[in-house]
This record gives sequence, C-alpha cells and structure tokens, in this order.
Amino acid sequence: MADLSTAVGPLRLANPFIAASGCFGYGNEYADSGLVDLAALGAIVVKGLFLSAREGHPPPRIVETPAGMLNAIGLQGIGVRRFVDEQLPALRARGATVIVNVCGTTIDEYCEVSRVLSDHEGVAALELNISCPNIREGGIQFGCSLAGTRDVVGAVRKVTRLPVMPKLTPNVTDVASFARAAEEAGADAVSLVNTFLAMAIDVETRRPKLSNVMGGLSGPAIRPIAVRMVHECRQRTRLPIVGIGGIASAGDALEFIIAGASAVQVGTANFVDPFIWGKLTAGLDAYMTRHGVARVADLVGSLDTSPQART
Amino acid sequence: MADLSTAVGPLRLANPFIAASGCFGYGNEYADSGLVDLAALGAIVVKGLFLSAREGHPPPRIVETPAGMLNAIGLQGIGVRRFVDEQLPALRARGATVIVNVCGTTIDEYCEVSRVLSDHEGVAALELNISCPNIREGGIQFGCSLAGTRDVVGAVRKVTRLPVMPKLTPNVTDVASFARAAEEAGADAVSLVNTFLAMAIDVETRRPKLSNVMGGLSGPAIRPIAVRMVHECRQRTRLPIVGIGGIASAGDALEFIIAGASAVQVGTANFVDPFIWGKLTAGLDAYMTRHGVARVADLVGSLDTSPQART
Amino acid sequence: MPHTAATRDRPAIADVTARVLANTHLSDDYNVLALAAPEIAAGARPGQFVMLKPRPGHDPLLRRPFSIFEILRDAQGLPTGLTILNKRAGRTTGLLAGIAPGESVACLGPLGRPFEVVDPPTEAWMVAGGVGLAPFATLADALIARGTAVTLFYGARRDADLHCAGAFERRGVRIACSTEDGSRGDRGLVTVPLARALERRGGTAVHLYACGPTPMMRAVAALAGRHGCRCDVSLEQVMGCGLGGCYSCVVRVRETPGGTPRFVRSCSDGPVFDAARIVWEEL
Amino acid sequence: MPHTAATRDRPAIADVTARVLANTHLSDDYNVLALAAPEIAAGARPGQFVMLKPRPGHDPLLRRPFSIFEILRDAQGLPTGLTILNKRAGRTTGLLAGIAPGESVACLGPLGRPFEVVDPPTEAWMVAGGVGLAPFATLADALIARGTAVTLFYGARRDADLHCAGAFERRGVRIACSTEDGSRGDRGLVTVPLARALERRGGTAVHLYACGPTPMMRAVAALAGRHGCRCDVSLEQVMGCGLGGCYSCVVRVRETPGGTPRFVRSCSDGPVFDAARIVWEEL
Ligand SMILES: Cc1cc2nc3c(=O)[nH]c(=O)nc-3n(C[C@H](O)[C@H](O)[C@H](O)COP(=O)(O)OP(=O)(O)OC[C@H]3O[C@@H](n4cnc5c(N)ncnc54)[C@H](O)[C@@H]3O)c2cc1C
Ligand SMILES: Cc1cc2nc3c(=O)[nH]c(=O)nc-3n(C[C@H](O)[C@H](O)[C@H](O)COP(=O)(O)OP(=O)(O)OC[C@H]3O[C@@H](n4cnc5c(N)ncnc54)[C@H](O)[C@@H]3O)c2cc1C
Ligand SMILES: Cc1cc2nc3c(=O)[nH]c(=O)nc-3n(C[C@H](O)[C@H](O)[C@H](O)COP(=O)(O)O)c2cc1C
Ligand SMILES: Cc1cc2nc3c(=O)[nH]c(=O)nc-3n(C[C@H](O)[C@H](O)[C@H](O)COP(=O)(O)O)c2cc1C
Ligand code: FES
Ligand code: FES
Repeated sequence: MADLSTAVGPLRLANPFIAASGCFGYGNEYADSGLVDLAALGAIVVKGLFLSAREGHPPPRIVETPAGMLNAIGLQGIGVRRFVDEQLPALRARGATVIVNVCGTTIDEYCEVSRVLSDHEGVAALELNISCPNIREGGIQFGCSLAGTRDVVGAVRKVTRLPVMPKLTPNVTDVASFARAAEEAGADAVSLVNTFLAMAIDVETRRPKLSNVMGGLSGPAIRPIAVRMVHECRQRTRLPIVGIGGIASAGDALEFIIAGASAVQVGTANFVDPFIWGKLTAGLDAYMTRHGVARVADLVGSLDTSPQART
Repeated sequence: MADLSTAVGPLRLANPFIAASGCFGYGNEYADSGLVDLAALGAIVVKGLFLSAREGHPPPRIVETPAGMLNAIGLQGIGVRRFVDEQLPALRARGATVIVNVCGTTIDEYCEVSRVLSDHEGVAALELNISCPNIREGGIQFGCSLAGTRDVVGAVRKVTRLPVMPKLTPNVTDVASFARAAEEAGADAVSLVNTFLAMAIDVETRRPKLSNVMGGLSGPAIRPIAVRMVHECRQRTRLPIVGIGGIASAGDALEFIIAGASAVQVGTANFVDPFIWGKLTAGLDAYMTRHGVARVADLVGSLDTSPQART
Repeated sequence: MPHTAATRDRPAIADVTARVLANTHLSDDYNVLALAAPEIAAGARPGQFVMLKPRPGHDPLLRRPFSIFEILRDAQGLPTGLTILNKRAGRTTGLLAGIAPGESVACLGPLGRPFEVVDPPTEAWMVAGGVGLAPFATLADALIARGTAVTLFYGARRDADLHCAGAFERRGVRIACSTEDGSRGDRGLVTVPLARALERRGGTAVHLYACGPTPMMRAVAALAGRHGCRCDVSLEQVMGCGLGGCYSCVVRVRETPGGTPRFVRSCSDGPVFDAARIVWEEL
Repeated sequence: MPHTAATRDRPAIADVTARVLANTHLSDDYNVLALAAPEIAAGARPGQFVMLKPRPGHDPLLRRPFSIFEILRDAQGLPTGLTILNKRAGRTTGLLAGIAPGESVACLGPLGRPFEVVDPPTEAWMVAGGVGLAPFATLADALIARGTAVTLFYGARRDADLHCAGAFERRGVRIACSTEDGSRGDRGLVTVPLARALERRGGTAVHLYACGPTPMMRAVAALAGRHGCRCDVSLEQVMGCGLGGCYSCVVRVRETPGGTPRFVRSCSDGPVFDAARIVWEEL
C-alpha cells in the first residue's frame, strides 16, 4: 500500500479524501448506521453552522439536472453550541478528523462561531463558508468581494489558532484573485469550489423546481470548471488547495491533485455511493503503485502543460 | 399548428430555434448534405469570423465530459471576406436567416468585420463574440470588462444598421450587469451564454486533454446555470434575450423562454442529433397547443416565482 | 461482493448489485420488479425502503427511493430477494419499467424507520392510493403473523389500476376498494369507504396506516384525528441520499399540538410518521 | 421511422434506431456488432463511417465514429444492415461490447469520403493494424468486383488478435500477417512484410490503402513515398459531429509539397486522405 497521507498546510490527513460539507450530515449519521468508519477518511467537513439553529428552506430542496443536482437546503442546522455539545464528542470518540464549515451573517458571527469551536478539543480546522449561494445573508456577500473575503479571513485569523480555510465560490470572474486575497489575509489554505448558482424550471407549471427559486449546482457536471479553477489558483498563489467539485472516482480526484490540490472533498457522489471512500483510497493506491509515486505530495500540481512533443 | 414566430428586438424569426455559432459550420455543410432545410430554422449563427482567416488550435480540440464537452477550436475560420464571397450567396439562396458571429482582436477589427457584413445583402443580424474563452486575444478581454463591453458594442453600433447582439460570457460574477452595459451602449439584444472556461486532465500522462490546455464547457451540464443567468438578465434589463446553453429538447428550450428568452440557440445537442430541429418545433407546437398559448411572446418571461400556494 | 455495514441496533445496510430475477408488466404504468438481494431482504422490516440506481453512470445520477414491496424466499423460507412495485414517473422509474431479467440494479438498504406493527385486539386498517400500496404487503404479513385483523382500503382511478389486490386477498386481508369512475367498489376517493367504516366500527380499536398521494393522506389523517385513531403515514418526499446526509427530504413536524414546527429528515426520522406530528398545511 | 436526408450527388444520410441483430464476441477487446439499418447499408461506400450512440441520454453524450465493416444482405442480395468491428477503448466502445440482440443503437450515416476503388492492372494492397481492419472488408469486395487483385497486410500483437482474417481469405484476398511476438507470420510490425513485398514487386503498379495506429500509417506513407506508390490512409481523429459542423476532427494537410499547411476536417474532407497530403510530423 502506497503512503496516501497528505498535508494541507498545518493539517495532516491520513489520505486526501474528505467528506464535503452539507453532504455528510454531522458525520455521526454515517457512523451510527455503520456505513462509514470515520477514522478511515482523510477528514469530514460537517454541515455549515451558524451561532444559532436555522431551519432552512421549505422543500423541494433538491432537483436532479444533467450529471448534477441543484440544492437549496438553506443551511438547516443545529447551531454551533448544540454541535459541540451533541455531535462533537461522538466524532472525537470515533477518531474523525473534524473540519467545521463556519457560517455567519456578520463578521462577528464568523468570529464567534470560530471562537466557540476553538475552545473545544476535537476540531482540526475551520472551513469558512463565504460561498453558499442559497441564502442571501449568509456568506456569499463576503465571498463575491475581495474586500469581504479579506475582512472575514483576517478577523477569524485573529480569534483562532486552528487552521483557517475559506471556501471559495466559483460564481466570480477571477477565482484566483480571491485565493490571493485569502492568502494575504492569513488563511492557511483555500477550498474550492462551492456550488454554482443555478435554476431549473417546471415548464408545465411555469414555476421554479426549487422552493427557493435558485439553488447550487454540484456533481460531475461542474468538474471541468472546478479543475480549471484549482489550476488557476495553483498558478497564482502558494496557498495549499483543497479541490472540490464533481469527484466520483479516484481518477476524478487525481485530476484535482495533478492540477494542484493537496486534498479533495467529495459531496454529491457520496449520495450515490456511500461506500465510495474505500474505492477512492484503493484507486489512488493502485495509481500510485502503478506510476511509482511515493507520496501524494509528488503528484500535487504535477500537471505538464508544455506543448506536446510529437515524433 | 401554433404560431411559433418570435421577435428578438427588430429581428423576426419563423420560430425560436437558432443554430449556435461554431456548432453548425457555415450552415451550408448541413444543407449540402441534405440534412437540414436552413429556411426551416429560426436562424443560423455562422462560425465566428475575423477579418482574416485563422487556422485555429491543433487537435485534440474537444473532449467529452459528464453531460457536456470541452472545445478549444480556436476560432478556425475563413475570414469575413471569403465568407461573403463563398458562403453567403448559397445561404441567401437557401432562404436562411443568417446571423454572423463577429470576432475581433481590436475594436477596429469588430467594426471592420461588421462593416463588411453590413455592405452585403443577406445578413440579418450581428452577434458580437466578446466571450470566446479559447483564444487570448479574441474577445474575452472585452467580454469580462463592463467598459470593454460598452466600447465594442458602442463602436459597432455606429457602423451598422443591422441588429447588434453581443454574446455574453458566463465567466463573470454578475452577468446581468453586462447585459445592462450592452443595453446602455445601444445593443438590440443579448445572447447568452457562451461556454464556461474549463479543463480536463489525462491523469495517466498528467497532461491536459486539450492541446490548448483549457477549453469551453458546453452541453446539458451547463443548462441550469445558463437558465439562471437568463432569468437574472430578464429581471434587470429590458433587452431581448437569446438563451443558450445545453438545450437538447423542446422542454429545455421552454425553460429558457419561460425564464425570459425570446429565442434560443442550440449547439452541442445538434452534434448528437442533426435532425433535432424538427423535433424542437414539434415539441414547442405540442406544448403551446396543450397549454392554449397563442404566441411565443406570451411565454417569454412567464416564470411565476411567487411562493407556492398550499392547500 | 456487496458492501455491508452492520451495527448494534439495526440491520446492516448493504449495497448490492442486484440481478433482475423477473420484471412483471402490470399495465403501461405499473410493473413489479424482482431483485436478488438476500442481504437486504434478510434485514428488511415493513415500511422500509431501498435506494435504487438502474445503471451505472451519470444519467440518471442519483438513486431513487422505493418501498420494499414483497420479500422473496427460497424453498427453505430463507430470504433471497425483494420486489418493487414500480410506477412510471420519470427517468429512473421509466428505466425500471423496461429493465430485463439478467440485467442488474444497484440496491442500497434496508433504510428508514419501519411501521409499528400493532397487536390484537386492535385492528389494522391500511389505506392505499395507487402505488401507495407498496409498503403494505410486508406490513400485512407481519400483522397477520401476530394475529391482527387487517383491512385494506384501496383506491385508484379505475378497476384496471387496482393492481395486486388479489395477493392481499390471498393473505387473508379484507379489502374495500374504491375507484374514481365507480368501475369497482365505491365510486370516489378511498376516504368514502374509510369514513363509512370508521362511523360503523363501534368499539373496535383501529390503527390506521396510510400511503398514497398527499391529499389522500391528509384526508386520512383528518379522519383519524376526528375518530381518535392512531394513524401512521408513509411519506414520499424527494430524497437525495436516503441516509440522513443531505437534508433534502425534510418534512415539517410538531412534537406537541401547537408546538413550534421544525424540519426533520423523512429518510431517517421517517418515512413512517405518526400523522398527528405532520404539519399537513405545508405538505 | 428513421430520419433521412437525400441529396442530388450523394447517398442520403439517415439516422436510424438500429436494432442489434447479433453481437459476436471475438476476444476480451473485440466484438462484431450487427445492426439493422437498410437505409444506411444501401448507400454506403467503402471507407465510409457511421456515428453511433449506444443509448439515449447524456452518458455518454456524443456519438462516436465507426467504420462500416460489412454490409448485411437478405436472400435477394438487398442490403439489410451493417456490422461494426468494435474495439473496447472507453465508454461507448465498452457499451457496444456488452449490448445484446434486441437492444438498439442510434446510427447516423453513411458519412465521409469513401476510398477510391482502383482498377486492374494496378494491384490493391491493404495495410491494417488491429481494428484498422474495419474499412477493408467493403473495400475488398468492391476491388474484387472490379477484378483488382487484393493483398491484405495485417498486423497485430499476437496471433489471437488477428481477428477476421478468414473472412478476407474467403473473399480471395491474399494475406500477409505479422505479429509483434512472432506467433503468426513475420515477427515485428506490419511494415516488415510490406517493405519486403514492395522491394520485390518488380513492375507491378500498386495502390496502397492503410488504416491503423498513427505510427503504422506514418511508416506506410513513408514507404509509399519511397516506392512512388499512391497511398490512401483512413484517419481516426476524435470527432464531435461527423458532419462538418464542429471543426474538432481537423488534420493538417499540404496541397503541394512545401505548400502552406492548413487544417481540414477529416469527417468531410476525409476520413480517407491521400497520404502525401498529410503533415505527418503533426499527427
Ligand atoms: C420512501 C419512498 C418510497 C417510495 N416508494 C415507491 C414505490 O414503491 N414505487 C414507486 O413507483 N415509487 C415510489 N416512490 C416514489 C419514487 O421514488 C419516485 O417516483 C421516483 O423517485 C421518481 O424518479 P424518476 O427518476 O422516475 O423521476 P424523475 O425523472 O426524477 O422525475 C419525474 C417526476 O417525478 C417526480 N418525483 C421525483 N421524486 C419523487 C418522489 N420521491 N415522489 C414522487 N414523485 C417524485 C418529479 O418531481 C418529477 O415530476 C417512493 C418514494 C419515497 C420517498
Ligand atoms: C472515421 C473513424 C472510424 C473509426 N472506426 C472504428 C472502428 O471501426 N472500430 C473501432 O473500434 N473504433 C473505430 N474508431 C475509433 C473509435 O471512434 C473510438 O475508439 C471511440 O470513439 C472511443 O469512444 P469511447 O466512448 O469508447 O472512448 P472514450 O471513453 O471517449 O475515450 C476512451 C479513450 O479512447 C480515446 N479515443 C477517443 N476517441 C478516439 C478516436 N476517434 N480514435 C481513437 N481513440 C479515441 C480517448 O482519447 C480515450 O483515451 C474510428 C474512429 C474514426 C474517427
Ligand atoms: C445538499 C448539499 C448541501 C450542501 N451544503 C453545504 C454547506 O452547508 N456548506 C458548504 O460550504 N457547502 C455545502 N455544499 C457544497 C458542497 O460542500 C460542495 O462544495 C459541492 O457540492 C461541490 O462538490 P460535489 O460536486 O462533490 O458535490 C452542499 C452541497 C450539497 C449538494
Ligand atoms: C465546438 C464548438 C465551437 C464553438 N464555436 C463558437 C464560436 O465560434 N463563436 C461563439 O460565439 N461561440 C462558439 N461556441 C459556443 C456555442 O455557440 C454555445 O454558446 C455553447 O456551445 C453553449 O451552447 P450548447 O450547450 O447548446 O452547445 C462553440 C461551441 C462549441 C461546442
Ligand atoms: S434523503 Fe438525504 S437526508 Fe434524507
Ligand atoms: S467531426 Fe465535427 S467537423 Fe468533423
């Protein structure tokens, strides 16, 4: 077995495969039902948390689209305090590497949520959700502005010693400039991408298919755009990158890693196949063995874009 | 049969179905081989034309991705003068409604190409390609800047009486602001979307799958994002809209029309099914008859986003 | 090799590449699909569901939820598989209508909260609309095994749509049918014979079970409330994962009458709910 | 009802939902697929191709190009369909390997520029590498019908990969095989026996036809140039549409030696090209 461990800045992971936020509940659901050994994952990112509980949008909250899905869950969640009380202890006991997806409607809220989490053992890193397209007041207003990104990252940086990783939205003209803004403001890494703002219409009723009108597009459909964005960020920053978007196989994950990601998150594909994690590590192991690659780090950003030599 | 005719500003079309630029050659290919009666289409947009011929990128130029494809053709083309000499007469003879996709590396070139086309009978409208993601110097630098968009549209507006329709890129934070810029600069309509900048990596060779490294994502995968963008433009401008992106059935086209498009373009799906045009008009006809809709205009922008009444 | 996940308190969830054993055409819209999935069949309880994907690849992408209709058993009575009562609604159900024996389907389960199986002397009255019949075959078996008297109120548009009623009769279930066109049983909705029976039941304690279109379940829940009967409904919300991961399948419930409503996941808190908890105005 | 498009000067292009008549497994990698497509078979000429989509929907999305291998005929000799020599390479070819009789495939064609069929006394020498054999069965038939002597130089990795050679022998084609492992015919590439035969051909005029991996075709083109033979190659560029619409399938050609190279579409200008036109350094 090859050495699958990887580092995302200060964060060490047993393998590069991370369960994406909002796609894995609080993690305990999958452990309770015996489906997944949480300690076997690189890490899990739990569902986005505000200071208080949120009830989210009314259903319908999802709709399938070609090779993808739209969601407008609206960040239903139990709030950070109930999380640390009710969910974190079990996650710790299960040996999970826990990253929390931190949400806020104000910079103060991001800081307060981060403070609560930093005060508890068992949180490995903070992923700042400045990119949820589904609620007006929750993040995207920061994530679509360079100043907003700098402000949130800089403020959270001051209140925690945990690794800070803003999660970038793809709904911008130049994503790499946001990675740079995060870098300047003291982030330890960036994760990208969150979902693409999108919509689907029921033509029979002439109404949107989601109660929230718009939702976020995820799944294999978006993968080529996400890979491009990781590649752009790799070229223009030195920040470690966690790649996200449409990963459904080890080969898909390798595209992100070769483009420049030190680790990857898997969301939608885990809905289709909750046993995907073992297949991902086995596939990466087979690839590294076949290609004689000793460490994941040797693959990260190894893309060769020189013009093809022809004979 | 319902009345399928529609108007895109000053442009009258027999039906809303237009062949998208770069996906239908110069149109004559499909007529020569007897596949398509060009006069039966709403219109055709011919491949992007510069002043001079361009040879385009080396192959591989396309790669399939989940529910989509990447292309980096690099705007191979015969140049506007050979087009008006060699292709336009046959298109006229065949009764095609011809829209030309106008390219330029400078504002002067856009104007010059537009002038040449305006001097010839048989061109119905100009689609300004300020959104090709595949060549550095060809359009995207205008299409990603509000000032650039205004400058190109304003300059072309002065040299032609033909309807002017800039084609917008989706690779921006706020597409509706570009539609507004186009409106202010005197455009008659906007078409959207062009392709999403994306990439695919061959993990075995660790090289990009396209010779150009990046390419444009088209096909069903992008449809939900494109529909959202049309909806946003409809809400924030009064300009007529031509919707584009992943349309493969009459139902898909209706999503765009209901979201606010007066007509639609079909690209990738025409590769899969060159006989699609008859199916699209038949499907729209059946829908309008079933719903008792007299004119396409009654559907345009008819989306109902009020909260669902529950009983 | 199927993937399975065992736990202390509930049957293992398995992901089986299930071979199609038979596909029985009932009508243009309905078929019964028999799948080889012994691991899932062995642990399944009445009211549970499976998540199916008719073929690998991205079209369709997500699995879809289906009630376990019947458990298949070999000569020794050991579970070998399960059947699905499939009604054509779109991509996946369309593919499941046309799939041939020998092909296979990805089948994940058993999932969700099962029905509470009531004991005598309480009677079990099952109320099914259309494909809402699906969860009741295994429930009837469990009830009958306990000696509980079972009645099925079964409604459809017309006689030809009242599929599989015979299989319930053979189990010893009393059946009251209704059709919208009056071609069999009462004319009108299934609540017509149900309301009449509730009026006439005298002192018999009745536990209602309902599955079908939302308006039907809402009406049954109202009748249950009026008559003071406990009523379990099996809801059919759109589900992205079936495992509690995505929060797509929520339904608004109130824990106490007049309490603050909140969203709970119908894949893990349900699909079976006490009808009294549901905020019916919002469904 | 298939869609067809007739024109003055070339056979109609039809889009047929072609039923699979048979699927003959040759090896883990190769199979021969027989499709019912009389409209396409009737107009097809040697070297033309079809665009296939193994199932509706978006996965896979685009059609893929395949040479027409053989024309199927009924007892009266009327065309009823065609076969495809399929080599597993990815999604579509994988699906076509597994597809069963009775299923159907979307089949669009005939497409592309056919081979020029040479007359006696010139001899026709066909050079095939692996699945590059596909366009030569119909070409051999046409050549033999004109009385032209036909030789097939056929190379593969090992004997077991030299599929369908018997069918060519039965047609009266002379065969020279080569295998990389020497298990049949010459050891090495197919250019070994070809070069030898060219050296020894004396005054015989020879027209070469080549299809196979790019390095093989390049080497055959070089031999043809050295020996002053006309050589037609059938190229296998990635194709998005097969109809001249997308400009994905281009290949660089020079109209005159030393002329400016330019990209032409291999779906409409080809797939058959005079090898002397191709800019081989870039392929
Ligand atoms: C717990 C549970 C048990 C179920 N049991 C059965 C069963 O035993 N037999 C059966 O035939 N069906 C059952 N359903 C419904 C079934 O899941 C849907 O019909 C199916 O998901 C539709 O998928 P599709 O790909 O065919 O349709 P799509 O192409 O996805 O959509 C077509 C249409 O179906 C609608 N639809 C999508 N999901 C659902 C849903 N969950 N319920 C109702 N309509 C939906 C869509 O809004 C759309 O209008 C059950 C649903 C749940 C939640
Ligand atoms: C004119 C023409 C005639 C052909 N005739 C035949 C034939 O008779 N029998 C046959 O088996 N194949 C033939 N091919 C090749 C065949 O089209 C490809 O193997 C097929 O497109 C691969 O599709 P896929 O979905 O299986 O692979 P994908 O999943 O799309 O890709 C898998 C791998 O195949 C490679 N590939 C993709 N397209 C091509 C291509 N055009 N040529 C070679 N490799 C490709 C990809 O780069 C990738 O590495 C022909 C190609 C052309 C252009
Ligand atoms: C149902 C659903 C819920 C999600 N919730 C969150 C969330 O709470 N916070 C967040 O940052 N991202 C959320 N996401 C985005 C995912 O974490 C991920 O960025 C996105 O889905 C792309 O990855 P995928 O294609 O692998 O799903 C959600 C995605 C889905 C599909
Ligand atoms: C092969 C290919 C070539 C294209 N060439 C052009 C072009 O020359 N000019 C242009 O404006 N758009 C071009 N496009 C973009 C299409 O016109 C269209 O905007 C895009 O493909 C989205 O539509 P679709 O999903 O229906 O294909 C091209 C697209 C493809 C796939
Ligand atoms: S279906 Fe995903 S949480 Fe219920
Ligand atoms: S394959 Fe589209 S132009 Fe040749």
